[in-house]
Amino acid sequence: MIILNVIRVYAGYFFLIIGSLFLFLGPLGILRFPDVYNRLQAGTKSTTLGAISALFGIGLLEPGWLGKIVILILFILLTNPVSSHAIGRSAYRSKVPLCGKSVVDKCEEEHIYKEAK
Amino acid sequence: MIDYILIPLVLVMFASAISVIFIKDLIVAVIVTAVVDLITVVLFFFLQAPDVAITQASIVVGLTTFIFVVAIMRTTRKEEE
Amino acid sequence: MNEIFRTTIIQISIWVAVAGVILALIRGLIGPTPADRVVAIDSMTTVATVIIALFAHLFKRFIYLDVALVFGLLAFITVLIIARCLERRMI
Amino acid sequence: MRHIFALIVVGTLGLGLFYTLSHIPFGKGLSEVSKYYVENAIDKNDPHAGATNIVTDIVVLYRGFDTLGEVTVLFLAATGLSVFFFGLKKKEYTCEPSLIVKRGTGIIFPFILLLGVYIFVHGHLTPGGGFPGGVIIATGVLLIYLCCRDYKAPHSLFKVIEGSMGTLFVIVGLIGLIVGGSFLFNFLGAGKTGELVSAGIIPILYIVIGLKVGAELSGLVKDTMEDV
Repeated sequence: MIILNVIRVYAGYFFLIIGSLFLFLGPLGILRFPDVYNRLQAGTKSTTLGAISALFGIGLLEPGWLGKIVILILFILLTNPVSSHAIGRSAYRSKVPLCGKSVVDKCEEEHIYKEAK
Repeated sequence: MIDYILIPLVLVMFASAISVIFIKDLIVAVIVTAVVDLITVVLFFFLQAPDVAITQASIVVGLTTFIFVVAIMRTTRKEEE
Repeated sequence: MNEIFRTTIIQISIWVAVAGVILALIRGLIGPTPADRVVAIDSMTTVATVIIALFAHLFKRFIYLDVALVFGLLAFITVLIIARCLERRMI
Repeated sequence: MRHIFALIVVGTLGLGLFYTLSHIPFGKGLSEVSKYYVENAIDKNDPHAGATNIVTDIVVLYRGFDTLGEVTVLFLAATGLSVFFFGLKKKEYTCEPSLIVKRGTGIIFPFILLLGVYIFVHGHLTPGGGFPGGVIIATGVLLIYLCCRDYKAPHSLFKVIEGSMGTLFVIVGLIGLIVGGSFLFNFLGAGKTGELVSAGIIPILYIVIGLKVGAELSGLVKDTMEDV
Protein backbone atom coordinates (compact mmCIF):
# COMPACT_ATOMS: atom_id res chain seq x y z
CA MET A 1 0.00 0.00 0.00
CA ILE A 2 2.84 2.36 0.88
CA ILE A 3 4.59 1.40 -2.34
CA LEU A 4 1.45 2.29 -4.30
CA ASN A 5 1.39 5.68 -2.61
CA VAL A 6 5.03 6.31 -3.47
CA ILE A 7 4.42 5.30 -7.09
CA ARG A 8 1.40 7.61 -7.24
CA VAL A 9 3.31 10.59 -5.90
CA TYR A 10 6.29 10.13 -8.20
CA ALA A 11 4.04 9.57 -11.18
CA GLY A 12 2.38 12.86 -10.25
CA TYR A 13 5.74 14.64 -10.24
CA PHE A 14 6.60 13.04 -13.59
CA PHE A 15 3.37 14.21 -15.23
CA LEU A 16 3.82 17.67 -13.73
CA ILE A 17 7.32 18.07 -15.16
CA ILE A 18 6.33 16.70 -18.57
CA GLY A 19 3.28 18.97 -18.67
CA SER A 20 5.15 22.13 -17.78
CA LEU A 21 7.82 21.27 -20.33
CA PHE A 22 5.18 21.04 -23.06
CA LEU A 23 3.65 24.29 -21.81
CA PHE A 24 7.03 25.87 -22.46
CA LEU A 25 7.59 24.20 -25.85
CA GLY A 26 4.24 25.25 -27.31
CA PRO A 27 4.87 29.01 -27.02
CA LEU A 28 8.42 28.42 -28.22
CA GLY A 29 6.92 26.91 -31.36
CA ILE A 30 4.60 29.90 -31.67
CA LEU A 31 7.64 32.14 -31.59
CA ARG A 32 9.74 30.16 -34.07
CA PHE A 33 7.42 28.83 -36.77
CA PRO A 34 7.10 30.76 -40.04
CA ASP A 35 3.38 31.38 -40.61
CA VAL A 36 -0.01 31.32 -38.89
CA TYR A 37 -1.00 27.79 -39.81
CA ASN A 38 2.20 26.27 -38.49
CA ARG A 39 1.98 28.33 -35.34
CA LEU A 40 -1.56 27.07 -34.84
CA GLN A 41 -0.25 23.49 -34.73
CA ALA A 42 2.36 24.27 -32.08
CA GLY A 43 0.18 26.61 -30.08
CA THR A 44 -2.84 24.38 -29.77
CA LYS A 45 -1.75 20.77 -29.81
CA SER A 46 1.30 21.10 -27.62
CA THR A 47 -0.47 23.36 -25.14
CA THR A 48 -3.42 21.01 -24.87
CA LEU A 49 -1.15 18.05 -24.15
CA GLY A 50 0.84 20.06 -21.62
CA ALA A 51 -2.23 21.32 -19.82
CA ILE A 52 -3.82 17.88 -19.60
CA SER A 53 -0.59 16.30 -18.39
CA ALA A 54 0.11 18.93 -15.73
CA LEU A 55 -3.48 18.89 -14.44
CA PHE A 56 -3.41 15.10 -14.27
CA GLY A 57 -0.19 15.33 -12.29
CA ILE A 58 -1.89 17.62 -9.78
CA GLY A 59 -4.79 15.17 -9.58
CA LEU A 60 -2.37 12.34 -8.80
CA LEU A 61 -0.62 14.36 -6.10
CA GLU A 62 -3.91 15.24 -4.40
CA PRO A 63 -6.39 12.37 -4.95
CA GLY A 64 -9.24 14.33 -3.37
CA TRP A 65 -9.11 16.89 -6.14
CA LEU A 66 -9.41 14.40 -8.97
CA GLY A 67 -13.11 15.06 -9.67
CA LYS A 68 -12.76 18.76 -10.33
CA ILE A 69 -9.49 18.19 -12.18
CA VAL A 70 -11.24 15.78 -14.54
CA ILE A 71 -13.94 18.38 -15.20
CA LEU A 72 -11.23 20.96 -15.94
CA ILE A 73 -9.49 18.57 -18.34
CA LEU A 74 -12.84 17.95 -20.04
CA PHE A 75 -13.37 21.68 -20.53
CA ILE A 76 -9.92 22.11 -22.05
CA LEU A 77 -10.48 19.12 -24.33
CA LEU A 78 -13.78 20.60 -25.49
CA THR A 79 -12.80 24.21 -25.99
CA ASN A 80 -9.27 24.14 -27.40
CA PRO A 81 -9.95 22.35 -30.71
CA VAL A 82 -13.02 24.47 -31.43
CA SER A 83 -11.15 27.72 -30.88
CA SER A 84 -8.16 26.60 -32.94
CA HIS A 85 -10.48 25.61 -35.80
CA ALA A 86 -12.16 29.02 -35.64
CA ILE A 87 -8.80 30.82 -35.71
CA GLY A 88 -7.55 28.80 -38.68
CA ARG A 89 -10.71 29.38 -40.65
CA SER A 90 -10.77 33.09 -39.96
CA ALA A 91 -7.10 33.39 -40.89
CA TYR A 92 -7.74 31.62 -44.20
CA ARG A 93 -10.77 33.73 -44.94
CA SER A 94 -9.03 36.99 -44.19
CA LYS A 95 -6.45 35.88 -46.78
CA VAL A 96 -3.38 35.47 -44.59
CA PRO A 97 -0.75 34.06 -46.99
CA LEU A 98 0.98 30.74 -46.50
CA CYS A 99 4.72 30.75 -45.96
CA GLY A 100 7.02 30.24 -48.94
CA LYS A 101 7.95 26.65 -48.15
CA SER A 102 4.37 25.35 -48.17
CA VAL A 103 3.70 23.00 -51.05
CA VAL A 104 -0.02 22.32 -51.09
CA ASP A 105 -3.21 24.26 -50.41
CA LYS A 106 -6.15 21.87 -50.50
CA CYS A 107 -8.74 24.58 -49.84
CA GLU A 108 -7.50 26.48 -52.90
CA GLU A 109 -7.53 23.35 -55.07
CA GLU A 110 -10.99 22.17 -54.16
CA HIS A 111 -12.60 25.63 -53.93
CA ILE A 112 -13.93 24.99 -50.45
CA TYR A 113 -14.01 28.62 -49.42
CA LYS A 114 -14.68 29.99 -52.87
CA GLU A 115 -17.81 31.84 -51.84
CA ALA A 116 -15.86 33.77 -49.28
CA LYS A 117 -13.84 35.71 -51.81
CA MET B 1 11.39 32.22 -3.98
CA ILE B 2 7.96 32.00 -5.48
CA ASP B 3 7.24 35.65 -4.68
CA TYR B 4 9.64 36.68 -7.43
CA ILE B 5 7.15 35.24 -9.92
CA LEU B 6 5.43 38.62 -9.69
CA ILE B 7 8.32 40.32 -11.49
CA PRO B 8 7.97 38.64 -14.94
CA LEU B 9 4.18 38.82 -14.74
CA VAL B 10 4.21 42.55 -13.98
CA LEU B 11 6.80 43.11 -16.72
CA VAL B 12 4.49 41.29 -19.18
CA MET B 13 1.62 43.55 -18.12
CA PHE B 14 3.81 46.62 -18.42
CA ALA B 15 5.06 45.79 -21.91
CA SER B 16 1.61 45.02 -23.29
CA ALA B 17 -0.01 48.04 -21.64
CA ILE B 18 2.54 50.40 -23.16
CA SER B 19 2.32 48.81 -26.59
CA VAL B 20 -1.48 49.28 -26.63
CA ILE B 21 -0.90 53.00 -26.97
CA PHE B 22 1.21 52.71 -30.11
CA ILE B 23 -0.90 50.17 -32.01
CA LYS B 24 -2.82 51.51 -34.99
CA ASP B 25 -5.10 48.53 -35.67
CA LEU B 26 -7.83 48.72 -33.05
CA ILE B 27 -8.69 45.01 -33.11
CA VAL B 28 -5.07 44.27 -32.25
CA ALA B 29 -5.32 46.81 -29.43
CA VAL B 30 -8.32 44.89 -28.08
CA ILE B 31 -6.35 41.65 -28.22
CA VAL B 32 -3.40 43.12 -26.32
CA THR B 33 -5.78 44.63 -23.76
CA ALA B 34 -7.13 41.12 -23.21
CA VAL B 35 -3.56 40.03 -22.39
CA VAL B 36 -3.35 42.71 -19.69
CA ASP B 37 -6.64 41.60 -18.14
CA LEU B 38 -5.56 37.96 -18.27
CA ILE B 39 -2.42 38.67 -16.26
CA THR B 40 -4.51 40.73 -13.84
CA VAL B 41 -6.56 37.65 -13.01
CA VAL B 42 -3.40 35.67 -12.21
CA LEU B 43 -2.09 38.53 -10.04
CA PHE B 44 -5.32 38.79 -8.06
CA PHE B 45 -5.23 35.05 -7.59
CA PHE B 46 -1.64 35.16 -6.38
CA LEU B 47 -2.52 37.87 -3.85
CA GLN B 48 -5.08 35.43 -2.37
CA ALA B 49 -8.20 37.29 -3.49
CA PRO B 50 -10.11 34.58 -5.37
CA ASP B 51 -13.44 36.43 -5.22
CA VAL B 52 -12.01 39.40 -7.06
CA ALA B 53 -10.22 37.08 -9.47
CA ILE B 54 -13.37 35.15 -10.34
CA THR B 55 -15.37 38.35 -10.92
CA GLN B 56 -12.59 39.84 -13.02
CA ALA B 57 -12.29 36.66 -15.07
CA SER B 58 -16.00 36.37 -15.77
CA ILE B 59 -16.53 40.01 -16.72
CA VAL B 60 -13.33 40.78 -18.55
CA VAL B 61 -13.03 37.60 -20.52
CA GLY B 62 -16.44 37.61 -22.16
CA LEU B 63 -18.27 40.88 -21.99
CA THR B 64 -15.57 43.56 -22.18
CA THR B 65 -14.01 42.13 -25.31
CA PHE B 66 -17.46 41.71 -26.85
CA ILE B 67 -18.46 45.33 -26.22
CA PHE B 68 -15.13 46.65 -27.53
CA VAL B 69 -15.44 44.55 -30.69
CA VAL B 70 -19.03 45.69 -31.29
CA ALA B 71 -18.01 49.32 -30.87
CA ILE B 72 -15.09 48.93 -33.28
CA MET B 73 -17.22 47.14 -35.85
CA ARG B 74 -19.71 50.00 -35.94
CA THR B 75 -16.97 52.55 -36.53
CA THR B 76 -13.64 52.32 -38.36
CA ARG B 77 -11.05 49.71 -37.66
CA LYS B 78 -7.83 51.59 -38.35
CA GLU B 79 -6.86 54.56 -36.29
CA GLU B 80 -6.23 57.73 -38.34
CA GLU B 81 -3.07 59.73 -38.15
CA MET C 1 11.98 16.92 3.39
CA ASN C 2 9.09 15.64 1.36
CA GLU C 3 7.29 18.95 1.66
CA ILE C 4 10.33 20.90 0.46
CA PHE C 5 10.66 18.56 -2.52
CA ARG C 6 7.00 19.06 -3.41
CA THR C 7 7.12 22.86 -3.28
CA THR C 8 10.37 22.90 -5.24
CA ILE C 9 8.89 20.80 -8.04
CA ILE C 10 5.75 22.95 -8.21
CA GLN C 11 7.73 26.18 -8.18
CA ILE C 12 9.93 24.95 -11.01
CA SER C 13 6.80 24.04 -12.99
CA ILE C 14 5.33 27.49 -12.40
CA TRP C 15 8.54 29.20 -13.53
CA VAL C 16 8.69 27.12 -16.72
CA ALA C 17 5.05 27.88 -17.51
CA VAL C 18 5.60 31.62 -16.92
CA ALA C 19 8.53 31.46 -19.35
CA GLY C 20 6.03 30.04 -21.85
CA VAL C 21 3.70 32.98 -21.21
CA ILE C 22 6.53 35.42 -21.92
CA LEU C 23 7.45 33.66 -25.19
CA ALA C 24 3.82 33.77 -26.31
CA LEU C 25 3.66 37.45 -25.37
CA ILE C 26 6.62 38.24 -27.64
CA ARG C 27 4.78 36.68 -30.55
CA GLY C 28 1.64 38.55 -29.52
CA LEU C 29 3.48 41.86 -29.64
CA ILE C 30 5.44 41.41 -32.88
CA GLY C 31 3.06 39.13 -34.79
CA PRO C 32 2.56 40.57 -38.29
CA THR C 33 -1.12 39.72 -38.70
CA PRO C 34 -3.95 39.78 -36.13
CA ALA C 35 -4.35 36.02 -36.54
CA ASP C 36 -0.85 35.48 -35.11
CA ARG C 37 -1.74 37.47 -32.06
CA VAL C 38 -4.96 35.52 -31.57
CA VAL C 39 -3.00 32.27 -31.69
CA ALA C 40 -0.65 33.66 -29.06
CA ILE C 41 -3.47 34.70 -26.73
CA ASP C 42 -5.20 31.35 -27.20
CA SER C 43 -2.20 29.43 -25.92
CA MET C 44 -1.60 32.05 -23.22
CA THR C 45 -5.05 31.43 -21.74
CA THR C 46 -4.44 27.69 -21.56
CA VAL C 47 -1.08 28.21 -19.87
CA ALA C 48 -2.63 30.69 -17.44
CA THR C 49 -5.32 28.17 -16.50
CA VAL C 50 -2.63 25.64 -15.59
CA ILE C 51 -0.69 28.31 -13.66
CA ILE C 52 -3.80 29.05 -11.59
CA ALA C 53 -4.29 25.34 -10.85
CA LEU C 54 -0.62 25.04 -9.84
CA PHE C 55 -0.97 28.02 -7.49
CA ALA C 56 -4.04 26.38 -5.97
CA HIS C 57 -1.95 23.28 -5.33
CA LEU C 58 0.86 25.35 -3.87
CA PHE C 59 -1.46 27.12 -1.44
CA LYS C 60 -3.24 23.80 -0.72
CA ARG C 61 -6.72 25.31 -1.16
CA PHE C 62 -9.23 23.10 -2.94
CA ILE C 63 -11.79 25.84 -3.54
CA TYR C 64 -9.34 27.98 -5.50
CA LEU C 65 -9.81 25.58 -8.41
CA ASP C 66 -13.12 27.33 -9.16
CA VAL C 67 -11.20 30.24 -10.63
CA ALA C 68 -9.42 27.87 -12.99
CA LEU C 69 -12.77 26.36 -14.01
CA VAL C 70 -14.28 29.75 -14.86
CA PHE C 71 -11.14 30.90 -16.62
CA GLY C 72 -10.66 27.75 -18.65
CA LEU C 73 -14.24 27.71 -19.86
CA LEU C 74 -14.67 31.39 -20.63
CA ALA C 75 -11.30 32.24 -22.15
CA PHE C 76 -12.46 30.33 -25.20
CA ILE C 77 -15.17 32.93 -25.81
CA THR C 78 -12.70 35.81 -26.22
CA VAL C 79 -10.87 33.86 -28.89
CA LEU C 80 -14.13 32.93 -30.61
CA ILE C 81 -15.39 36.54 -30.65
CA ILE C 82 -12.19 37.89 -32.20
CA ALA C 83 -11.91 35.01 -34.65
CA ARG C 84 -15.48 35.50 -35.87
CA CYS C 85 -14.86 39.23 -36.15
CA LEU C 86 -11.71 38.73 -38.22
CA GLU C 87 -13.68 36.98 -40.95
CA ARG C 88 -14.52 40.48 -42.18
CA ARG C 89 -18.17 39.93 -41.44
CA MET C 90 -19.55 41.03 -38.14
CA ILE C 91 -19.92 38.27 -35.57
CA MET D 1 2.18 63.69 -29.81
CA ARG D 2 -1.08 62.20 -28.65
CA HIS D 3 0.68 58.96 -27.87
CA ILE D 4 3.25 60.69 -25.73
CA PHE D 5 0.46 62.47 -23.88
CA ALA D 6 -1.35 59.17 -23.28
CA LEU D 7 1.91 57.62 -22.10
CA ILE D 8 2.44 60.44 -19.62
CA VAL D 9 -1.10 60.12 -18.25
CA VAL D 10 -0.82 56.35 -17.87
CA GLY D 11 2.63 56.61 -16.31
CA THR D 12 1.47 59.18 -13.78
CA LEU D 13 -1.52 57.07 -12.83
CA GLY D 14 0.65 53.98 -12.49
CA LEU D 15 3.24 55.71 -10.31
CA GLY D 16 0.51 57.17 -8.10
CA LEU D 17 -1.09 53.77 -7.68
CA PHE D 18 2.28 52.22 -6.90
CA TYR D 19 3.15 54.75 -4.22
CA THR D 20 -0.32 54.52 -2.68
CA LEU D 21 -0.42 50.76 -2.62
CA SER D 22 3.15 50.26 -1.45
CA HIS D 23 2.30 51.93 1.89
CA ILE D 24 -0.48 49.44 2.63
CA PRO D 25 0.90 46.48 4.55
CA PHE D 26 -0.68 43.46 2.84
CA GLY D 27 -1.12 40.54 5.18
CA LYS D 28 0.90 42.16 7.97
CA GLY D 29 -1.83 42.63 10.54
CA LEU D 30 -5.43 43.67 10.76
CA SER D 31 -7.02 47.05 11.07
CA GLU D 32 -9.85 47.64 13.54
CA VAL D 33 -12.63 46.97 11.00
CA SER D 34 -10.96 43.80 9.74
CA LYS D 35 -10.54 42.56 13.31
CA TYR D 36 -14.25 43.04 13.92
CA TYR D 37 -15.13 41.14 10.77
CA VAL D 38 -12.74 38.26 11.47
CA GLU D 39 -13.87 37.86 15.08
CA ASN D 40 -17.60 38.13 14.40
CA ALA D 41 -18.01 36.49 11.03
CA ILE D 42 -17.03 33.05 12.30
CA ASP D 43 -19.03 33.26 15.52
CA LYS D 44 -22.00 30.93 15.14
CA ASN D 45 -24.27 32.71 17.61
CA ASP D 46 -24.09 36.00 15.79
CA PRO D 47 -26.86 36.33 13.19
CA HIS D 48 -24.39 38.19 10.95
CA ALA D 49 -22.52 35.00 10.22
CA GLY D 50 -22.66 31.50 8.89
CA ALA D 51 -20.75 31.49 5.61
CA THR D 52 -17.46 29.69 5.18
CA ASN D 53 -16.30 32.57 3.02
CA ILE D 54 -15.84 35.70 5.13
CA VAL D 55 -15.92 37.90 2.04
CA THR D 56 -19.45 36.69 1.34
CA ASP D 57 -20.48 37.53 4.90
CA ILE D 58 -19.15 41.04 4.53
CA VAL D 59 -20.62 41.59 1.08
CA VAL D 60 -24.11 40.29 1.77
CA LEU D 61 -24.81 40.75 5.47
CA TYR D 62 -22.85 43.87 6.33
CA ARG D 63 -22.99 45.58 2.94
CA GLY D 64 -26.20 44.15 1.47
CA PHE D 65 -27.73 47.53 0.83
CA ASP D 66 -24.78 48.45 -1.41
CA THR D 67 -25.54 45.39 -3.52
CA LEU D 68 -29.04 46.71 -4.16
CA GLY D 69 -27.49 49.95 -5.38
CA GLU D 70 -25.04 48.08 -7.62
CA VAL D 71 -27.83 46.10 -9.24
CA THR D 72 -29.74 49.33 -9.85
CA VAL D 73 -26.69 50.88 -11.53
CA LEU D 74 -26.34 47.82 -13.73
CA PHE D 75 -30.02 48.06 -14.70
CA LEU D 76 -29.58 51.72 -15.66
CA ALA D 77 -26.49 50.89 -17.75
CA ALA D 78 -28.28 48.09 -19.61
CA THR D 79 -31.28 50.33 -20.30
CA GLY D 80 -29.04 53.11 -21.56
CA LEU D 81 -27.18 50.80 -23.91
CA SER D 82 -30.38 49.38 -25.37
CA VAL D 83 -31.71 52.91 -25.94
CA PHE D 84 -28.41 53.80 -27.61
CA PHE D 85 -28.64 50.90 -30.03
CA PHE D 86 -32.33 51.42 -30.82
CA GLY D 87 -33.05 52.45 -34.38
CA LEU D 88 -29.56 52.01 -35.80
CA LYS D 89 -29.39 50.44 -39.22
CA LYS D 90 -28.91 46.71 -39.41
CA LYS D 91 -26.02 45.28 -41.38
CA GLU D 92 -26.09 42.33 -43.72
CA TYR D 93 -24.26 39.15 -42.85
CA THR D 94 -23.33 36.47 -45.31
CA CYS D 95 -20.95 34.42 -43.23
CA GLU D 96 -22.25 31.23 -41.65
CA PRO D 97 -20.24 29.61 -38.86
CA SER D 98 -18.78 26.25 -39.71
CA LEU D 99 -20.17 22.91 -38.58
CA ILE D 100 -17.46 22.33 -35.98
CA VAL D 101 -18.09 25.64 -34.27
CA LYS D 102 -21.86 25.06 -34.27
CA ARG D 103 -21.70 21.57 -32.81
CA GLY D 104 -18.95 22.40 -30.35
CA THR D 105 -20.87 25.38 -29.06
CA GLY D 106 -23.97 23.25 -28.69
CA ILE D 107 -22.01 20.89 -26.45
CA ILE D 108 -20.34 23.62 -24.40
CA PHE D 109 -23.41 25.81 -23.78
CA PRO D 110 -25.08 23.59 -21.10
CA PHE D 111 -21.80 23.37 -19.21
CA ILE D 112 -21.55 27.16 -19.11
CA LEU D 113 -25.10 27.46 -17.75
CA LEU D 114 -24.35 24.76 -15.16
CA LEU D 115 -21.13 26.50 -14.13
CA GLY D 116 -22.96 29.80 -13.65
CA VAL D 117 -25.64 28.18 -11.50
CA TYR D 118 -22.93 26.37 -9.49
CA ILE D 119 -21.05 29.61 -8.89
CA PHE D 120 -24.00 31.47 -7.44
CA VAL D 121 -25.60 28.61 -5.54
CA HIS D 122 -22.31 27.83 -3.79
CA GLY D 123 -21.56 31.52 -3.20
CA HIS D 124 -21.30 31.14 0.59
CA LEU D 125 -18.95 28.15 0.41
CA THR D 126 -16.57 28.91 -2.44
CA PRO D 127 -15.29 32.07 -4.13
CA GLY D 128 -17.74 33.73 -6.42
CA GLY D 129 -21.25 34.84 -5.85
CA GLY D 130 -24.27 36.29 -7.56
CA PHE D 131 -22.55 38.73 -9.83
CA PRO D 132 -19.99 36.38 -11.49
CA GLY D 133 -22.62 33.67 -11.85
CA GLY D 134 -24.98 36.01 -13.66
CA VAL D 135 -22.22 37.20 -15.95
CA ILE D 136 -21.30 33.61 -16.81
CA ILE D 137 -24.93 32.88 -17.76
CA ALA D 138 -25.00 35.98 -19.97
CA THR D 139 -21.78 34.80 -21.61
CA GLY D 140 -23.52 31.53 -22.47
CA VAL D 141 -26.29 33.48 -24.22
CA LEU D 142 -23.60 35.44 -26.08
CA LEU D 143 -22.04 32.16 -27.20
CA ILE D 144 -25.37 31.00 -28.66
CA TYR D 145 -25.71 34.30 -30.51
CA LEU D 146 -22.21 33.90 -31.91
CA CYS D 147 -22.93 30.58 -33.56
CA CYS D 148 -26.61 30.76 -34.54
CA ARG D 149 -27.68 33.79 -36.53
CA ASP D 150 -31.38 32.92 -36.40
CA TYR D 151 -31.63 32.57 -32.65
CA LYS D 152 -34.07 34.89 -30.90
CA ALA D 153 -33.76 35.13 -27.15
CA PRO D 154 -37.02 35.29 -25.14
CA HIS D 155 -36.96 38.95 -24.23
CA SER D 156 -40.23 39.02 -22.29
CA LEU D 157 -38.99 36.16 -20.10
CA PHE D 158 -35.87 38.17 -19.25
CA LYS D 159 -38.01 41.15 -18.31
CA VAL D 160 -40.25 39.02 -16.05
CA ILE D 161 -37.28 37.37 -14.29
CA GLU D 162 -35.51 40.68 -13.81
CA GLY D 163 -38.50 42.48 -12.33
CA SER D 164 -39.63 39.67 -10.05
CA MET D 165 -36.11 39.07 -8.74
CA GLY D 166 -35.64 42.75 -7.96
CA THR D 167 -38.92 42.71 -6.06
CA LEU D 168 -37.91 39.58 -4.19
CA PHE D 169 -34.66 41.17 -3.04
CA VAL D 170 -36.55 44.09 -1.50
CA ILE D 171 -39.14 41.73 0.04
CA VAL D 172 -36.41 39.67 1.75
CA GLY D 173 -34.90 42.88 3.09
CA LEU D 174 -38.26 44.12 4.34
CA ILE D 175 -38.96 40.81 6.14
CA GLY D 176 -35.64 41.32 7.94
CA LEU D 177 -36.74 44.84 8.81
CA ILE D 178 -40.00 43.54 10.33
CA VAL D 179 -38.49 40.56 12.17
CA GLY D 180 -35.11 41.83 13.33
CA GLY D 181 -35.30 45.57 13.16
CA SER D 182 -32.86 46.24 10.33
CA PHE D 183 -33.02 46.02 6.57
CA LEU D 184 -31.66 42.66 5.30
CA PHE D 185 -31.52 41.18 8.82
CA ASN D 186 -30.50 37.51 8.75
CA PHE D 187 -33.80 36.15 10.07
CA LEU D 188 -33.10 32.51 9.22
CA GLY D 189 -30.13 32.10 11.55
CA ALA D 190 -26.65 30.94 10.78
CA GLY D 191 -27.21 27.19 10.50
CA LYS D 192 -24.40 24.67 10.40
CA THR D 193 -21.34 26.21 8.83
CA GLY D 194 -20.08 24.43 5.75
CA GLU D 195 -23.30 22.86 4.49
CA LEU D 196 -25.12 23.82 1.33
CA VAL D 197 -28.30 24.87 3.15
CA SER D 198 -26.86 27.17 5.77
CA ALA D 199 -25.92 30.78 6.36
CA GLY D 200 -29.51 32.01 6.46
CA ILE D 201 -30.49 34.41 3.72
CA ILE D 202 -27.15 34.46 1.90
CA PRO D 203 -28.02 31.67 -0.60
CA ILE D 204 -31.45 33.20 -1.23
CA LEU D 205 -29.98 36.61 -1.91
CA TYR D 206 -27.25 35.17 -4.11
CA ILE D 207 -29.71 33.20 -6.22
CA VAL D 208 -31.82 36.35 -6.58
CA ILE D 209 -28.84 38.49 -7.55
CA GLY D 210 -27.50 35.86 -9.93
CA LEU D 211 -30.77 35.47 -11.82
CA LYS D 212 -31.28 39.23 -11.96
CA VAL D 213 -27.79 40.00 -13.26
CA GLY D 214 -27.97 37.12 -15.72
CA ALA D 215 -31.31 38.26 -17.13
CA GLU D 216 -30.15 41.88 -17.36
CA LEU D 217 -26.90 41.16 -19.13
CA SER D 218 -28.60 38.61 -21.42
CA GLY D 219 -31.03 41.34 -22.43
CA LEU D 220 -28.04 43.60 -23.10
CA VAL D 221 -26.38 40.96 -25.26
CA LYS D 222 -29.66 40.41 -27.11
CA ASP D 223 -30.12 44.12 -27.83
CA THR D 224 -26.55 44.45 -29.03
CA MET D 225 -26.49 41.37 -31.23
CA GLU D 226 -29.87 41.80 -32.89
CA ASP D 227 -29.46 45.45 -33.72
CA VAL D 228 -25.83 45.61 -34.70
